[in-house]
Amino acid sequence: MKMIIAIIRPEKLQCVKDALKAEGVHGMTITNVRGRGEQSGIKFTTRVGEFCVDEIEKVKLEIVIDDVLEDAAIAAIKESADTGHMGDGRIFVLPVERSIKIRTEE
Amino acid sequence: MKMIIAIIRPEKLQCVKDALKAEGVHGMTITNVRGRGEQSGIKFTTRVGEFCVDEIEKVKLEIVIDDVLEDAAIAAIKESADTGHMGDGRIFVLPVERSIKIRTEE
Amino acid sequence: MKMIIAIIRPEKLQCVKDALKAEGVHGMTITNVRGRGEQSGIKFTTRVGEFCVDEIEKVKLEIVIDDVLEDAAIAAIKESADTGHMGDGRIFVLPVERSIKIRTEE
Amino acid sequence: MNTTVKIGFAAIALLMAAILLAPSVSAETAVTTENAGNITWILVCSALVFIMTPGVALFYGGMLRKQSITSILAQTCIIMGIMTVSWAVIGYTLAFGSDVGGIIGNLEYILLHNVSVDTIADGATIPQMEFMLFQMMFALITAGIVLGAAIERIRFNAIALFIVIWSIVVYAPMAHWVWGGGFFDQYLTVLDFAGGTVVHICAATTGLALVLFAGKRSERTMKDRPHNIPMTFIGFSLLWLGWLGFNGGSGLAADGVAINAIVVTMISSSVAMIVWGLMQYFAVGRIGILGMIAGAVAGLVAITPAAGYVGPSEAIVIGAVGSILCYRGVLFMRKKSGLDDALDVFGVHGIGGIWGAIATGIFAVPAMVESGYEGLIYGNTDLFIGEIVAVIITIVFCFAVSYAVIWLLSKIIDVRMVEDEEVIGADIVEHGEPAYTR
Amino acid sequence: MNTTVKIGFAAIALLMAAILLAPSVSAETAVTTENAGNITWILVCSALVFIMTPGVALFYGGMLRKQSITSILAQTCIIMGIMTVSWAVIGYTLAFGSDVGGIIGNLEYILLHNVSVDTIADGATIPQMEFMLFQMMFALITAGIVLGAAIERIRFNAIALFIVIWSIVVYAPMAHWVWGGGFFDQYLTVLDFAGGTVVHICAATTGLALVLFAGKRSERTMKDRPHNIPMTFIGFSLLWLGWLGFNGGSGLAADGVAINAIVVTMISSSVAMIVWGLMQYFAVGRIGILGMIAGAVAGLVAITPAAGYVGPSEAIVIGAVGSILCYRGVLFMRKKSGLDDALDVFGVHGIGGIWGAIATGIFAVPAMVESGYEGLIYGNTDLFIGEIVAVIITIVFCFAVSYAVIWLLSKIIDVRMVEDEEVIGADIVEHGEPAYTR
Amino acid sequence: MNTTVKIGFAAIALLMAAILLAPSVSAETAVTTENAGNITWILVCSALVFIMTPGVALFYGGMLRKQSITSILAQTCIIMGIMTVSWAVIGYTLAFGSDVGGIIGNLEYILLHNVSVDTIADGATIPQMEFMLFQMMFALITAGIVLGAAIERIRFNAIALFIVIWSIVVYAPMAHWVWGGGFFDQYLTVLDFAGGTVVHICAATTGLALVLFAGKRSERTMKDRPHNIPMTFIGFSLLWLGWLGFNGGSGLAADGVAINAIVVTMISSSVAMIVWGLMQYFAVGRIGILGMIAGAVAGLVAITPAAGYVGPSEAIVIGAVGSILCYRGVLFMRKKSGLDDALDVFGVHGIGGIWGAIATGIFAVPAMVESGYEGLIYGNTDLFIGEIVAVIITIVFCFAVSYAVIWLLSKIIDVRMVEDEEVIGADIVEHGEPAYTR
Ligand SMILES: Nc1ncnc2c1ncn2[C@@H]1O[C@H](COP(=O)(O)OP(=O)(O)O)[C@@H](O)[C@H]1O
Ligand SMILES: Nc1ncnc2c1ncn2[C@@H]1O[C@H](COP(=O)(O)OP(=O)(O)O)[C@@H](O)[C@H]1O
Ligand SMILES: Nc1ncnc2c1ncn2[C@@H]1O[C@H](COP(=O)(O)OP(=O)(O)O)[C@@H](O)[C@H]1O
Repeated sequence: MKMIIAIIRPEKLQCVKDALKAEGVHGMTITNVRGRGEQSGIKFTTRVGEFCVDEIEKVKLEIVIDDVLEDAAIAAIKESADTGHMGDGRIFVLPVERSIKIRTEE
Repeated sequence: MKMIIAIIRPEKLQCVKDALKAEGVHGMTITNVRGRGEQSGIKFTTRVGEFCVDEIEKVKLEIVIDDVLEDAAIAAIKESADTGHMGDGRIFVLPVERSIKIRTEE
Repeated sequence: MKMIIAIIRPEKLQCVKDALKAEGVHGMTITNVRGRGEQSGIKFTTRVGEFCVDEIEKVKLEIVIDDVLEDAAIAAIKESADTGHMGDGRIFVLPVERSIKIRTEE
Repeated sequence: MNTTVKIGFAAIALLMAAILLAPSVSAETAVTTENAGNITWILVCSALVFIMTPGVALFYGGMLRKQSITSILAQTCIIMGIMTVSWAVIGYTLAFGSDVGGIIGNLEYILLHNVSVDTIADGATIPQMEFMLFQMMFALITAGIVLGAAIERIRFNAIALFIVIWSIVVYAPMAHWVWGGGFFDQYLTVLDFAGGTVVHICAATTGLALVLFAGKRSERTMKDRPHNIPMTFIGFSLLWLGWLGFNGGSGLAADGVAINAIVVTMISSSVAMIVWGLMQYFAVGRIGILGMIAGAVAGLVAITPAAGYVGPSEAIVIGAVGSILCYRGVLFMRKKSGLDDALDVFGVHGIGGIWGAIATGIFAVPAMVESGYEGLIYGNTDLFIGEIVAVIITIVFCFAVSYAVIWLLSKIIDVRMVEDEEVIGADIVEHGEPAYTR
Repeated sequence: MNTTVKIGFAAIALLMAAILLAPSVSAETAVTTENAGNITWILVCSALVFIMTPGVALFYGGMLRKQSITSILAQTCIIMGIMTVSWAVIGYTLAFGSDVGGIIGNLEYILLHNVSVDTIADGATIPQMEFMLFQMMFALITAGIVLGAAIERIRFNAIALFIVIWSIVVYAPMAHWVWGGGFFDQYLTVLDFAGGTVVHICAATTGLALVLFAGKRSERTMKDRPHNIPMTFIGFSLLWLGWLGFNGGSGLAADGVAINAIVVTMISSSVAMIVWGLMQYFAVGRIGILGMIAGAVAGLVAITPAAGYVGPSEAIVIGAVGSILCYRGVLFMRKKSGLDDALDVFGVHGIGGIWGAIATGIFAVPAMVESGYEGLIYGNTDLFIGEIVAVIITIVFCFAVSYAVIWLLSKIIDVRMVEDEEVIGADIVEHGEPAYTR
Repeated sequence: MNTTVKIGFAAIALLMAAILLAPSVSAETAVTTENAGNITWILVCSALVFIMTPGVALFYGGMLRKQSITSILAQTCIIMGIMTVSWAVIGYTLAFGSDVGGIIGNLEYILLHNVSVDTIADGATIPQMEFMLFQMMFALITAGIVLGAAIERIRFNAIALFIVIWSIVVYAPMAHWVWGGGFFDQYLTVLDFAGGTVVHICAATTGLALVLFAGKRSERTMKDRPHNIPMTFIGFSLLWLGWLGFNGGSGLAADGVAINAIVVTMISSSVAMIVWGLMQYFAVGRIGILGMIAGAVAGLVAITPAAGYVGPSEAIVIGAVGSILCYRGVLFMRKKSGLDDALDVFGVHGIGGIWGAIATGIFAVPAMVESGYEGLIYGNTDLFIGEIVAVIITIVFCFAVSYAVIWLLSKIIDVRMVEDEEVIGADIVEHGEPAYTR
């Protein structure tokens, strides 16, 4: 089992959810986060100087899936979250040792 | 060391905290999240059709503990978070390589 | 690759961000969380008895970095987040299998 | 049907129409600049009472979980619309048209026909249309208070339809009996300055009927704590502000009565707030804002029927006792009653309203009332007994008819939310409008 | 320049000054207690209209994403400051100074010189300075309404400068034409009780001009949903409250006209709210709070120009039709127009204002207007045509001049936010003040 | 004690009672419809000033971190209750009872005995009870302003007890001196139209005393940024609205003075807002909403003592200079003073109030004041000096006595929160009511 952690743009959440559903990936946990990327934020100018906004709103998805679904899920996220602009986000894959359903005995 | 990630119902948070305390598990980090489960949400009907709410409010617990406590902690969570209804949540276990206390040298 | 998860005091966020930047660590994901530590909260007294606040506001940083940067990043966080009081927080290190940039092919 | 019968029916119909629509004739004089002071004051009070309805919605809303706030606001919106239209079309004439048998007003003012705008009847201080407006605002706030009781359970459509019917079969008769020349007026020695019975007891027992009918919320919903204290504070501030006009305007003139009413209103609510805080301090060791607010509202409710008939010293007593009773009332409702009166509507408006009515019967100051209407402490039992009778009739009538209406409605439409809907919350399920983004 | 020319210029200048600054002489009497009623009423109405501007800001703000709420509030703040100062310094005299050629007022009241405070002109009900104050509040709210259209795109500095100029070249002339003795007054048979043209149509078309000039927001910004429904509700409540003074004060006296205006205002908005709710129910299966609020505002806008000239029954029709038209208008603006009128300013205030003006032309009741000003249904076409002409002139003038102003401004300063700024949001980018901590 | 001594004591006591309780006799006439205009206006102004106290709580609350918002609201609640009761029971008579030695009023009006409700004293415009009510609202808002200074440090119970005592030993004497016939009135040439000294300087120096006594907040608390900008905006809007009644009612009649006061209030605040924005723009490159709001409040404070004595042009100067001084004052307090005046109470109300008093001494217009009270620019130094003396006495008195009171209190109860409590926040620690759920 793997945990796929995807950091995406908030406005792309719906697309990504739909794309994952199409791949048969239903379960996921969604968190609102702020992110600083490699560019360390976006720069703006005022009358007296420059300033930088370095915490940008993002959405984090955590998806635990079987190893076999890993590539399909990643592809679906990449596809649906991509805008071609900076700040589109990242996907990380972590190993998961156990996954338990609280309601049942799985 | 393991990280136990538990996604539970918000109204069960207090029970789960108490249950874990009873097992000697004190440290934990709590996050408000939204979750989509295997059923991909709950369906409702209006006069003109059906609609689906697919992001349900959940609470996520992250607990880093020694390997020996893993099973006890999981049992405590299962016990205290179970209502027998859909949406009770999940527990995932991830490996942790290091755990450091900021204040001390541990 | 590793994921460094750091739970710190909200008021230390800026220091930690700066310290990490100084080490060349730019990317990170920030979440507002509540934490219960080893002391299981802080105790207060009222006219009719004691009560305990066991969910304290914290900030969680998730930083995925190359193995070589691990120690430097941890040192930077420890340094900048330390106040010497209880509740300074924790750092956990988890293994990461893959890291993918959504925008590019990395 | 043969012709004779037809003619008979027609004759009866004509006669009824004549009775029901006959405008009451009374001497009137045209509005002049001289009346502008009183006219202004009651317009101001109308505006102040108007703002109480959104106020009570915010007051309630802040104490709900964040999944139900759109719901209470939406219900408040629609009942404002409904009560306004219902009052203008039919409610006002039923309440204030010429009395028919002590029970109801006739239809002379239907759709506000014959309601004079720029003349003032002899003995009156303002044009009738302005009185209608001021009373309209009372209809709004009464319906608004009801909503807090059975919130998070009853569907939006059901509440809307309920209020349509309730405005005609419960509220209008109540207003007629107490203020419109109905049988309270005719047969009882009773005083209700600004609406203890018509507004507070009526709203509270209506709420109770809904709560009883709809049952408790799911455990999973009830556990949550107030989601937005500042919102409750804003609502409370608007309520308090509006109450200055609610009580201050009920004498229908800008005079000493209005001044006194506002002063005692300020005092009663302040004393009640402090007393509630002290009770809380001794019981749980700290003073909470929701407690202080509940106390202040209890004080406002309690002084309402008495505001024109007592002075500052009585106001202190009425506020303090009102606070103590409501405190116990709320505890009882929550812990013992087995009912789920979500936002303490009966505990505060019911108990407070009953106490206020009785307190009027106890304390009414001879110099401030007509002879025969003095309070118990001045040796007159008539008013005291009258108040108790009025309270009992109000409770029985409002409860019974409200229960009947919601029961009947439930035969036609779906009244109750199911548990899944409750848990997700009406904001999303009924309105599709979660109140906040994250 | 030789001396003769200089003298010639001086002479012309003097003559102009004489014309422009000559105070209009009129008989006045000192204020006495007798006037206190009317004076109070219009002060109250000024306060009520005042609160509409923060109200509209909250109403708008709640419907924006949480990255733009400081921005709308900051824009509202500055325009309140600007309109107040501009009106006191120059706007009032341009609008209400003695007419110069039907187009504009002269400068006799510049910086409020010669505006009498404690005397009342013959035939007037209040001192001129109070009239100035009441009108000032109208200037504020008109500018406030504009802001909702092109929000999340136009820079703070640009909006501020735009409003400075607009207050002089658009708002003041409009006020002069309609209320200040300008050419509408002189040449058209037109009635505008409380500002359908000057306030609503003017604000809406100004907004439209800004929207057209600034273009759409980034897709990434537009998608977000309202971030705070209760805030919109609070704003709406303040708007509705204020509107009682807006319409109720426009007769400038506390009399039957004021009472009637408030009653029809309540009725029209309530009917419009219910109608919108029903339309929504049949179209999408549920009733939303934003829908009901939009409906109520539509009803308020629609009744505004007619409030002094129609009774309760007409108000029902005006509100219902206004609601239907605005519902369609909003849908059209959102789906078909290709424009990004962020908060439905044109859909509600534009369509509603136009309907209100026309409705005045249709329904004006003979007994409530001067002869010759009756509505179409009483067989008089003059007013009906006059209203339509007035609407057209207002739209063309406000749109054209507003567009010209923002276009000119864009030559001097940076008007439009770029996409990156839009996405992060003006709260952080322009003001450095995110509205909330988490 | 032997009998002679006892008799002696009794005699003295009787004499004192006679002096203290003797009602001042003055000719009065019954209230009639003619007075309704003025009565209405001051009731309205009372309501407007009433809403300022919740307003200031929201204004403050939005600028705090989200852990302290229940706390400021709870403190505001309780002080509203306390000031109302204290004022009715003892404060009013101490302030407005017959003067005893220039220092304090006697007890003739204790518990509002002898305060007439439906008669008007010769020369007065409203019944005394209404004056009491209007003044009550001033007592509330003054206490409300104090709270912002030492918030997040002083315990709820301590603040409540402090205000109980302060209302008697600081506020009531101040009100007596300035408005109640005390020694300011008797010996100084001083004007304070709506409460520059009594309200703003008094509140600000009281706040300063608390700040000095309680010390700074923990670094960990101070760092946080405003948690809810819209809440501050709502509070500010209510403040501005209320201020129209605060200044507009201070002439106690609906006349030219009231109109002028409101007009200059609008102008001063607007100018001050714009000026603050410009200063900010040139200093930090962008205009923030909290800056504009602070500016507007500075303008409101500055015009307060002068509102009845100057016209629009002076208001522009007073507002602009007030804005500049407060801007510098706030910067000084934050960066240089070493004090932790959490919400700029001294920076805005203190500096603004001082400037307003002095400005009154500079600009008072001869036609608007009694002879001998003209401003410095008209060649009269008396008023200018009188204002400065009044300011100094106010600062010294309020600071010293407030400091003494909190110091004494700290000997009896626990005044200061400890660091752990501060960091978790008073909402949870003191009230057990976090303001929001997540
Ligand atoms: N090393 C990292 N560790 C954790 N999160 C990261 C890391 N790098 C980026 N992120 C997350 O991904 C988001 C997008 O990163 P960014 O570098 O802007 O993406 P891109 O490279 O596609 O422009 C960031 O806002 C942050 O939340
Ligand atoms: N595969 C998954 N990955 C991550 N989170 C999940 C996954 N499946 C479920 N969850 C989380 O667990 C919650 C409960 O899931 P659900 O399937 O409804 O539980 P149950 O199976 O007990 O009914 C979801 O709301 C989501 O937050
Ligand atoms: N075992 C744990 N698992 C997950 N999070 C933890 C654990 N222990 C502590 N934390 C997090 O770290 C924060 C600080 O913990 P605490 O024990 O108070 O730190 P310290 O030991 O430095 O005083 C907690 O609030 C919690 O969020």
